[in-house]
Amino acid sequence: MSNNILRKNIIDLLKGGQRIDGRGLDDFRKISIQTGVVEKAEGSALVNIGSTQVIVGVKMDVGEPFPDTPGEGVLMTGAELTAMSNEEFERGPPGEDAIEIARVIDRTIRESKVVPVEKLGLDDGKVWMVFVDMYTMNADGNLIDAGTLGAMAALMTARMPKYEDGKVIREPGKALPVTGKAVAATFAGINGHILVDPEEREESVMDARLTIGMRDGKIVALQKGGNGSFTDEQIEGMFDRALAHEKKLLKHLK
Amino acid sequence: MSNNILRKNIIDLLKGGQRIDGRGLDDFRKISIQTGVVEKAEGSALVNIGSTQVIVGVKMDVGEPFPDTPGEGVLMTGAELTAMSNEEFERGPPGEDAIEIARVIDRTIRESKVVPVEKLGLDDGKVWMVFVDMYTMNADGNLIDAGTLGAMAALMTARMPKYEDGKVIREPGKALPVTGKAVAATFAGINGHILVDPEEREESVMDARLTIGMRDGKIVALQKGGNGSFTDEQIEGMFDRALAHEKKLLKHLK
Amino acid sequence: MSNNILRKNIIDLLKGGQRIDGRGLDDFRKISIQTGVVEKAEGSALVNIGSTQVIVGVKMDVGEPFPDTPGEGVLMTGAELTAMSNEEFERGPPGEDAIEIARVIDRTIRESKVVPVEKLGLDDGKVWMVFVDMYTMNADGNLIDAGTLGAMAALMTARMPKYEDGKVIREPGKALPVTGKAVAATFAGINGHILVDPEEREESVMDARLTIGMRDGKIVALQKGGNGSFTDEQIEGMFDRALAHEKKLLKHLK
Amino acid sequence: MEKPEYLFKNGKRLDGRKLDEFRKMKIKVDVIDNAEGSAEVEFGKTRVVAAVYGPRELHPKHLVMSDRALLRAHYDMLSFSVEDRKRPGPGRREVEISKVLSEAFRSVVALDRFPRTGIDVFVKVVQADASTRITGLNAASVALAHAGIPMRSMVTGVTFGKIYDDKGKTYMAVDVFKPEDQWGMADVAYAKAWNTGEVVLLQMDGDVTKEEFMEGKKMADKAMEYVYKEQVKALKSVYEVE
Amino acid sequence: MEKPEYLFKNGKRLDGRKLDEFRKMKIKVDVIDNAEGSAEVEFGKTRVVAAVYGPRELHPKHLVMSDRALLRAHYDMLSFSVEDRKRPGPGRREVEISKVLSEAFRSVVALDRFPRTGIDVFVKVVQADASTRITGLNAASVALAHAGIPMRSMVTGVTFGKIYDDKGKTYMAVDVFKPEDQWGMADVAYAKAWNTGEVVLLQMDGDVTKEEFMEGKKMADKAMEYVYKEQVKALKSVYEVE
Amino acid sequence: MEKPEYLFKNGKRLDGRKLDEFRKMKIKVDVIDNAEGSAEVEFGKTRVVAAVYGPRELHPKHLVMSDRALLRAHYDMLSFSVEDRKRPGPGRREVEISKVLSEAFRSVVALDRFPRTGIDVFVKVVQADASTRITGLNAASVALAHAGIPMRSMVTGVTFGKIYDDKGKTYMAVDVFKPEDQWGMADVAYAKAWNTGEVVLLQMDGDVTKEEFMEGKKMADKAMEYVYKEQVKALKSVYEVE
Repeated sequence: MSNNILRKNIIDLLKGGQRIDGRGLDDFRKISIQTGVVEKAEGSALVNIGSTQVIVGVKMDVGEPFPDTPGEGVLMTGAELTAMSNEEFERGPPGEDAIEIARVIDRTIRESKVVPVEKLGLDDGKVWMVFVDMYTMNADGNLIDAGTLGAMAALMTARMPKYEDGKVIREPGKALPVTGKAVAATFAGINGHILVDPEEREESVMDARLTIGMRDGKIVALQKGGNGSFTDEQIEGMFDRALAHEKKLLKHLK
Repeated sequence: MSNNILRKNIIDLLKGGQRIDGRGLDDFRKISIQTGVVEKAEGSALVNIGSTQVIVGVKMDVGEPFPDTPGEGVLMTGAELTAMSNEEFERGPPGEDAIEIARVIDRTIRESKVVPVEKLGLDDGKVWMVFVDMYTMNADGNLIDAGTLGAMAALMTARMPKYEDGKVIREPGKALPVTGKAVAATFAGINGHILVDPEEREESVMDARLTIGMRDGKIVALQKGGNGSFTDEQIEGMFDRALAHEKKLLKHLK
Repeated sequence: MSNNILRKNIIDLLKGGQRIDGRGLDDFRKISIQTGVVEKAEGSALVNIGSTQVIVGVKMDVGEPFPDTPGEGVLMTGAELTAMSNEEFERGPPGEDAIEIARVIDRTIRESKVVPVEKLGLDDGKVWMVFVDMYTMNADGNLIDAGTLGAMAALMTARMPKYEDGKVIREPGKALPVTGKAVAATFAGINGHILVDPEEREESVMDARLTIGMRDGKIVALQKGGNGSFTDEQIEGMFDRALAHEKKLLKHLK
Repeated sequence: MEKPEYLFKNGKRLDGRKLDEFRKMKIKVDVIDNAEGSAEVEFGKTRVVAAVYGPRELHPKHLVMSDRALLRAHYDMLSFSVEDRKRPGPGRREVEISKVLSEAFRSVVALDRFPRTGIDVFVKVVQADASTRITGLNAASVALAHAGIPMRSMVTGVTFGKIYDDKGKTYMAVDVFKPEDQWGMADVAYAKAWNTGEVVLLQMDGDVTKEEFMEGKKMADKAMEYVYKEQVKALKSVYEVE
Repeated sequence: MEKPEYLFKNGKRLDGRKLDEFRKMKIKVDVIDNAEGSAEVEFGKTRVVAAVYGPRELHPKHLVMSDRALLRAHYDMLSFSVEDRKRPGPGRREVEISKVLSEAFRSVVALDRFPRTGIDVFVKVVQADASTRITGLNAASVALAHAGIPMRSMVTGVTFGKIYDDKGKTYMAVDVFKPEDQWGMADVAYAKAWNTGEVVLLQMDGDVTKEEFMEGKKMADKAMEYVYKEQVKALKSVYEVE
Repeated sequence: MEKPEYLFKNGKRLDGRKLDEFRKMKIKVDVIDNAEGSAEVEFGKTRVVAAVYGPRELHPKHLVMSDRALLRAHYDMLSFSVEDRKRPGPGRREVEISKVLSEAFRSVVALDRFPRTGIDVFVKVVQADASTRITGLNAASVALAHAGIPMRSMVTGVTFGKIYDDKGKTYMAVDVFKPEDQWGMADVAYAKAWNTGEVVLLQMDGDVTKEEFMEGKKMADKAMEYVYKEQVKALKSVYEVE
């Protein structure tokens, strides 16, 4: 189906308040999260939102702090849109989509301060590096919200390695300190309609996208994407809807 | 205008001793240099030669010396032929033209020994790294001479950061030691005519190019470029003309 | 000659027990090895197998051990299929063929334990890094066996630099410890015929390839290559033939 | 630099500005001879140059679209535009900013008028004192207009943030500069298509309530008019001269 | 971890297995919705997912072959599938394994039925406890069948190795796991086209006599039947459901 | 190595040569079977191999020129050709040298006879003891002739430098070797199209007066004849044999 026809079909449905998979405009697809799925990882989670599936893992290592934040741990978030997970994705180094997704997930985790990096310093001046890597297993839209849930779940269940005499000992030690929970809700704008948790067909025809990262009823990150635009009213509406979703999303994080 | 017609026009003019923009064969275009144009840089300069404009900045950092020159600072010169500055330039990592230009500028600065690298060692065995980076803002020929003037002006006005307890403190400290002034003069050979400071149209049809780096009436660097050649007489002639230009170029360096 | 015609010709000859260059199925081409060909290298060898020529050099440096093998030296093997050595080879970073060849050579050297890496630690916790690099000079098939002979010969004649006060002194010191000799024999399968030491024309039409790395009558490495397959009987047959070749190959290593 | 005790005190920000006050702003048009359009914009010490090339042939071929032009923004920083030297070449941050800048212009520029071509918008940060992407967006907008490329509207942006005083009270403030970017509690990049009021760029890092955000956005909407007028003034000046 | 005193004692390997015993094996088909075919295989703690796309248009064009499809396997490991984080992106090891996996399938898949196309087989190691390439090969084989791509035979692989007991005596053992891979004296990856018995993949690191190798190979050939049956069973289960 | 007290004393350079004396030179033609033309040149311990392929199809296509061939020289060093291992692959230095070598041949080779093709000249430094680019140029020149590619002239190069004695007096000297390259006051790479005397390559690092340069150049021009004759001799020997 060409993109133009798909867009027309989707818009026709939206005019009647319907989505292509039968959901309401403010409905997420079914979410499930499974943690501890990779024993070798310090923490891991497999997240499904509808048929979108991502796996997120946390690995920790010891390294040098950034010069301007001595004594603070370093949090790094990566994302690979694997060619395995969608016909459209290509092999090779991360493209602009993967980079944006990783940086938006990173932004919500980082700005929500759920990982107290100031507690991740070590006695010898070194610090813990926390690598959070997401891989798409099946990509069917809304990778940011899935990745954010996965990152959060992996961090919350991560157990730190030990560090003795300048060496990392890979035995699960105490839990990684995590002081709260952050989630993200992403909306697509299609011909004036605003719908949450777009699946891939919706993303392929949307005008614009807004991701809202949240913690404790506050907004910690925003990212508008897509070639189109939003009105002031639409943005305010998405804030209200996102904050209502926050509670529901948090239920999936234990 | 095709390159062949342009070349024919330029040669016809040269037969009458004229250049396409009205200059004489031994005339540089108007030169202006403005220093301190980027406060965040340790030193900086904006150089115009006619409508060619380049910006050069100096940043300093502390690092390890090369193993064969302990105690000596490290001078690194880079050049980016920005896609912004000329329709023909492409984005991406430096190509052979950018690399050659950077290396020829580097050669004049380095071989003239105007920066006494042996004074850039630090007590703890580390040394100052001096990064000189040129960016083209508008590229209309003779980027090497413009870049050399810019590098020289940026170095001469650079103020070193401080270094305390193994940390670089980014407050302007004492002046970077600079013990002399080096300049370069570039000539183009077009069908047997030799002209200084080629503009872009001249470069696009030239047979060969010779850059002569100088300090104190001596030659410190040479680089022949282009697919053509020079005669022995032409080379000797360019030496004489270059050394005469040296004094004029130096006037622009305060 | 198209590949199909070449393949047909080669198979027709093989049916009569003959090879395209007149050899028997179990004959290596003429082998010669010259060591000490590059004075600047710690060890070096130029190997000819027929008109295949490769040069292998050993350089040593001091570096950090791998975290899981403290006190052990590090052996690294690289291979460049130079564009100079064959019309079909392209410039650029190593492709999958070069990577496979380097890794198979590495496997024979490493698994045969001829270089006792545990003796290459240094008092200050650092270790010797041994870089073995192969370059093809003229590529006419069977690069793995040639490279393995070259690596072995270069290692056996390598003299270590000195290491004093944390500095590498590039004067030939004592011999690199080498405790044995490993060699490899490579077979090609073409339409059911198995022939040793394939030249390039044979490789271009072969179904599959098996490299057998050996030390002291034992098998230390195996690598099947090519899009085709071998039968169980063919594999057992190649083992017997390879072990018979081992002795002959060893004669070329002094 | 240590975290300061306050970013706002006695009605003044660290550089003396009021909450809704802009840094000194300068817009210069036609700063790069070779480009079809160009502009330099300064917001205080932040200085960004933008240049436009195209519509022109597009490489590589597989990017060509039969029904419109591909507009791409390319954001980068000079290595010496920041305190610690930036390694030359775009990193992940630059890739992301280039993407959001590209997207900010695509619904505004009449791309369907130039099928099968490319329009390149180069954005180089000459000196960085926060708000570089928005300064670059404002420069790019002027450069596109200067290049004579048809747009439904000028695109105009401002940043706003959340800062604190010595009592711990917080305030929204427009046009964030470096210490506010580094130590403030939120940092928003925000841009609109002026004629229609559509939001074409929106990014935030930080921690705000919806109400705080809306308050800052209101200030920003007002400040945007000032920026827009400066953009128009700069463009007019060049067309009067030409 | 220090080298253990033995890898085999009292008839048992470190994880309690006998020499010819497989780790617990699981095969799941159809694990990736978007792929034409997919499978997840577990050999003990080693877990690998494979997905097949194609036959489809092939890029870049210069790889296109007029008489058949180009089949390429792409092996990679998740960064957190191993003890020490693996840097994302394929390194030299991954390039080599991708090559031998590609070659293992090329004589078995009916590539001449799909001229000018590409068939991509993605193999991602989710968790690594040795034998990852063979686990991936078995998964890829099932995924190709699940994708309905015609093959002369299922491709089936096992690993075998050489381990030692506390007296220094050595033994051949099938389905190598991590300590045996790391501390054992040999490690063989071995795969056949099941229907014809042709060896399509063979790699070894180590130190064995010909006799030892042959003994291990015999055990492996027997073990292969078990793996093959599991492959078939998994495929059947999915076709019965569908 | 410490800077030596002198590079010249009692009429002798550190390796015993006079100022205008060449190191032992060897030229071997036809050293790479697969190439259309090839040569190995030794200047003392500096040893360089050059090989020529083409005229042949040129990739990528956008480099093709409708009126002539594209000649490209590709200079590189073996990793073990120098004291400290060189990382494999061309760096900035190699890119620059490849460019000046390419340019040295482009006006001499009859490129217009082979439109739309590429001619590749590979130059590999096997052992480096200074003057590697000029040694490579001399090898490339012979390799091009050996490949039967029509040239207006042989291209011939020498290096010269400025060295000092124990009294601090300076001298010009031809065919620079490592200590003179490293410690001398100037280092010139210089090449001509022999038949016409045109200068096709000229690079210098150092510090010389015009007069010193001219003096060195005069010595070099004389030395060049020697190199040229060796080039011709080597070529003749191969054609007599063939």
